[in-house]
Amino acid sequence: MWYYAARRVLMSIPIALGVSVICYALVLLAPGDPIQSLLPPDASPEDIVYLKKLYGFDKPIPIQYLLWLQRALSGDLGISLQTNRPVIVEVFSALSNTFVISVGAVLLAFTLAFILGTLAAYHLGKPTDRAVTAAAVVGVSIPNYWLGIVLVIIFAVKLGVLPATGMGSQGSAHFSIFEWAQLKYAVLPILTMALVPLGIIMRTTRSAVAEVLNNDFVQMLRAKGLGPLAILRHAVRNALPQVLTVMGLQLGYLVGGSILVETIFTWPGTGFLMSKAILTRDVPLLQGSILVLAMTFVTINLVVDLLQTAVDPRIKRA
Amino acid sequence: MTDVNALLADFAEKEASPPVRGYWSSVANRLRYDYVTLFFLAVILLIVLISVFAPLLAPFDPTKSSMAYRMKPVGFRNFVLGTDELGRDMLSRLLWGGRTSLLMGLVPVALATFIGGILGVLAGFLGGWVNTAIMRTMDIFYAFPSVLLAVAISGTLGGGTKNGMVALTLVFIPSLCRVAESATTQVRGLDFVEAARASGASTLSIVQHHILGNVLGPVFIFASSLISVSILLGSGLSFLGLGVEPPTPDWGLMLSTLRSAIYVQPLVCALPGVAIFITSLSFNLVSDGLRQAMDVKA
Amino acid sequence: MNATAPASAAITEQIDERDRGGKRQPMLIADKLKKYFPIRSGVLQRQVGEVKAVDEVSFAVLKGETLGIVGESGCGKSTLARLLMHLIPKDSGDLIFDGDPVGGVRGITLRELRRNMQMVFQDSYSSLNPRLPVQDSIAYGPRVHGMDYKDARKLAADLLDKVGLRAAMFGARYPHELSGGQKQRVNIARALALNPRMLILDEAVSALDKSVEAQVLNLLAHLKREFNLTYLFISHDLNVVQYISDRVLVMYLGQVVEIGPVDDIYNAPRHPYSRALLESRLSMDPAQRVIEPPISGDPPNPINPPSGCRFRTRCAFAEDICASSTPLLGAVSTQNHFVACHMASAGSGHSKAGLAH
Amino acid sequence: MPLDAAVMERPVKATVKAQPLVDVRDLSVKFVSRESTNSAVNGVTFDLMAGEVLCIIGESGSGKSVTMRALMKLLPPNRTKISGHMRVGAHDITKMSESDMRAIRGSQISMIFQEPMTALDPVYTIGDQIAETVMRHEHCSRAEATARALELLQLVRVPSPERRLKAYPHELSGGLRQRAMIAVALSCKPDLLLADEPTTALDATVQIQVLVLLRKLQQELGMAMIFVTHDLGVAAQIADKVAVMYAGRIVEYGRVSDVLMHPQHPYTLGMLASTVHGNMRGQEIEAIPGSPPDLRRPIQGCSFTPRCKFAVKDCLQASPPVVQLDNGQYAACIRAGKGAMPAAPQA
Repeated sequence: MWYYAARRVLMSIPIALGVSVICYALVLLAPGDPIQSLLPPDASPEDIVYLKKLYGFDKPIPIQYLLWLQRALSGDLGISLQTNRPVIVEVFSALSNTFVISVGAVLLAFTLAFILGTLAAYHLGKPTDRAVTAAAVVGVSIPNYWLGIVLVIIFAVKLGVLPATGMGSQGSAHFSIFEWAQLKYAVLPILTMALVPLGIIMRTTRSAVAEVLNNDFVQMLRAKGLGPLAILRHAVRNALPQVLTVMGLQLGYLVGGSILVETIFTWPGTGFLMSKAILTRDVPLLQGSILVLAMTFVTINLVVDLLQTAVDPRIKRA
Repeated sequence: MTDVNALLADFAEKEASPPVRGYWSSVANRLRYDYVTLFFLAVILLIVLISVFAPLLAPFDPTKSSMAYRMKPVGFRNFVLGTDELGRDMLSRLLWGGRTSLLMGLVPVALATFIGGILGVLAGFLGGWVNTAIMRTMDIFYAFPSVLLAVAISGTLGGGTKNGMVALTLVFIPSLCRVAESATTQVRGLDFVEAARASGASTLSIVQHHILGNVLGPVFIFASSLISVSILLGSGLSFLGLGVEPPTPDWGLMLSTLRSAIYVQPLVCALPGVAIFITSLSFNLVSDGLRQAMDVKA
Repeated sequence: MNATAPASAAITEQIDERDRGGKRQPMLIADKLKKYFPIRSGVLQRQVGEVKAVDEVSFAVLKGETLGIVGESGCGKSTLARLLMHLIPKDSGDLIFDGDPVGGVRGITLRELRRNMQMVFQDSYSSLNPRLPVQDSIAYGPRVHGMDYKDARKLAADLLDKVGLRAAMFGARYPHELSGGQKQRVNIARALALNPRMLILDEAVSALDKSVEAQVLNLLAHLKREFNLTYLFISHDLNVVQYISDRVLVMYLGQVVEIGPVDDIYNAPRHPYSRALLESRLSMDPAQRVIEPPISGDPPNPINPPSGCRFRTRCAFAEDICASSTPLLGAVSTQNHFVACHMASAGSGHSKAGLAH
Repeated sequence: MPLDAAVMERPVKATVKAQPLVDVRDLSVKFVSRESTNSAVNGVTFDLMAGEVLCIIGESGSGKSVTMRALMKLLPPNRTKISGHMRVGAHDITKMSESDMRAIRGSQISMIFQEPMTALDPVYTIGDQIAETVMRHEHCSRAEATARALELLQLVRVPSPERRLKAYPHELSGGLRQRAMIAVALSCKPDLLLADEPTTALDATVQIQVLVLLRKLQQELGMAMIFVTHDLGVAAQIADKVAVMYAGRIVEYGRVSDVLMHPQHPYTLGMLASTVHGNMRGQEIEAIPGSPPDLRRPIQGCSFTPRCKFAVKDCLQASPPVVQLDNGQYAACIRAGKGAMPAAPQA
């Protein structure tokens, strides 16, 4: 098992490198001179020459990439054009805010989806199953940026019980989920975000558990005299690796794909940061956030994979 | 005794013979009794027709604004569904807006199916280093959450429908490639492919006669499930200002520009979302129905 | 089908214009065929071992005979079949078809070999393309070799009739509309479509019900006569192998342990494994029940098999010599009967060597 | 608690001496779907004394496995219609509720399956899977249950059982997996063991080991066994009584020696003739022509008629009568017992 884990960690290195190449290539893809996109429009010619040298733009592209990679590895992702602060500082402070709502959404969606999906699989074809399946289809079909708006209309505009946008007066530095006064700002974003993974994980759990329940060994379990709960325990344990994979992917999607929800609720996370960066064409900031988010995603997948080998004895431990 | 026997045997043979039916016609037959799928297929057809004939159906010019009739409620005078923040007729804009949404839903998926499918079948059938090269490259793209990759590409390329489609196509290629690859690898190991090789057939002929027919099904099912994702992502890009350029009517963009008006006319603001939801739901349910109809060991 | 002629004659009297090497030239000679599958493990996926699936296997199949290959799961018999068909590459060894080396400068091409030698797979859901009507599956081979569509269809219809399926009724059907026995008939028709001289039958009747198995076995005997075929019949069923074979080859963990005429082996097996295998057969008479199993344990894993004689771990007669040296196939008293056991080779150092059993 | 003590302590069942342990009367099972009704079992009647082994012989689709699953009520209730009477010991299976059934499954009636690889849960260890049954029915602690599991592995002759307790199914060879499954089934000393082709997937040298072991255990523990197989040789090896099934009916029943050596039904005769054995080389096998009937269509008369070489017009009129012979053997054929059948082939 340790061999496998070590191998899996090694295998993610080329992927991480590939991700960095794509992130770097994004700047080259951007229309116009890369230097122009790195500089405020009012930069002086001296600044341009200085920057060209500093960033190695006079060198061939592969060398430029290596230089960029070297800087990125040492934590230098450039300077934001808008705030003039280091990109890395901006991204990481936003990332902690993103984690607040995505982890909240994860906990909500995963528990609910796992229970409902298992229930549906056990009652395959019965009303419970139909209701869960219908809910899941609605969940994956609803545009969550629209759902956010609808929730705001209901809870903020009509009922006035929850704040519509923002993160409250405390801001991100002192945000605490233990105080309702602050937590209430996160409620609607979390609900909105939880919907899509809820639908997807419900579907996955349902089909995975139903598939396990179709296996021959379930007949054997019944022949042993086990009741429904004990059989479900076996089914869930068997379906777990598959469900875990999808959960990992969804967690990654939440962290990396929060841009729409954060934009609606002006929640100061990475998504909101990116949306601002796009509007202001702040390329270093955009590139930096994408890089950090993609790397987070790679790391989450790695962790989930390792977890999976721990729960599935069928995976070779050699 | 023998004549009784022969008679009976002949009778049994005739009775036992099922109607001869190919795979696709049996799929169609199963679909015929799936009323949910049929209903939503009709909905999709309706949406397509509306989009095609929007110029004829729309009561007003969707881009003509009027300061006097800004943010009117549903049912205000001739504006059946009210007006938007620039006083344009909502109904007309909704009818026109389906065009880009459908385009954003179908074109990237079709392109990605074509490109990803070819890459996947190649990787799966040839195996070895070709497989490694293709699939590891796909893994890298797979290492981005889809929304992030779409935003990253269209964010750097700049907005516009064309760039949006390029971005979505790139987002979908890796997953389609994976599906095609695993289906091909699975089929390649089956005995009938071995038998075809044993008869001395060329690679191209085997792929054409034995692989494609068995791989197209799963790829097609998966691709159909991506249409709804593509519609949602496409509208999402427009919502972020990365898709369609104003004043072209588009559901995502409308949702975004109406956002400031939720305190004034909440119902009107929610309308474009309803349109996106119905479209995406219909595609999802039809895809599910297709999957069920095609998911038979036959 | 009528039961006039005996199912098998050692060497056929018919004249076959496809014959190149002469009547006495074996149809197929396998010489030291070897296939190891590497086992990789560890961080860098280094090779840590290998499955010795087929290890230096040599034998000959005579023209017009049926050679039966028996052995338990994991003994390498299916790998051997795929090696012979060149469906997987061999590590080493040679193949000679009717006097011509396969793939050599002077020999016959792979394409020619495949036209002359075809394979019937075990009936399973995967043996026929589910998206093709069975007549197209049969016609596919001839089409590949350049026959036009109409002729190939006609040939397919003829072959369906030959294997006992009325072409008009079954030709247009898809595999899922056929029973196991019918599918296996189609598989046989497909193998015959290229007019081969030799068929490799890999567990071709194993998945069938007994009454259907009997029908297919009769069909095979009938076709062998009609098309002047040579069979290599692979099975784990000792009764079926005895019924159909002229000579029998016993495999254990990738190696040949005994080969000889069917009656010699079934009446007087010389290898302890052959004996155990035969004693494991079940009698149809309830009065002759087996009280003590002839052998204990499962066949070991073919990964890194035991040293020396691979059977020694389950053999009641194992001695030190069996661990230290590998017994070679050697002739025993009767003609054409070879066995790889130290007990059968005088002077091997085994205490029972040279003794008659 | 040592295993033998557990056997001894078991309360003696209140069964009258002559009463059979299993009594099945006129059992029918129909699978109902939207498109069709499949009559898998059509009026099966048999009984079995305690400590006896009954082999049900039949080809695929003959209804032999369905009969066994009906006896344990393992068929999906919403898609199956079961009629007739089934009694095991003091339990009237037909009338029992699902929760009462659960209490006797695995304790009084156990079952082993064809494929141990798929019949054992791949993510639990062998030890856990045995202990689970013991804990379910005897309400003992995990430690006690694990101790029992170890004894059971010894009972089924698994070498180095301590190590095997902690092994997962995929880490065992085919023969050991089947032994592990037998251990699970025997864990609560059942009165009746149902075996669904448990040796079909095994190699010849392993099959005979498992058959000998099962016969030994059955005799040592005094349990009754219903053993489903398609292989006449397996029946000859293990059975006391034999029931031959065709198209959902028992067409012949009797002592194993009587049925296999002196068959009364043309189907049994055909099965014997088409099973290759001994030196039959060079002879045409007397195969039964055609294929089994489609059970989705109603069958009038004897269902074997289309394939029967003795068929006459009367065979199509009505279901053939069950003809009982003096030796307890019976067959559902109008010719049975009339002595017109050719002699059985020599084994």
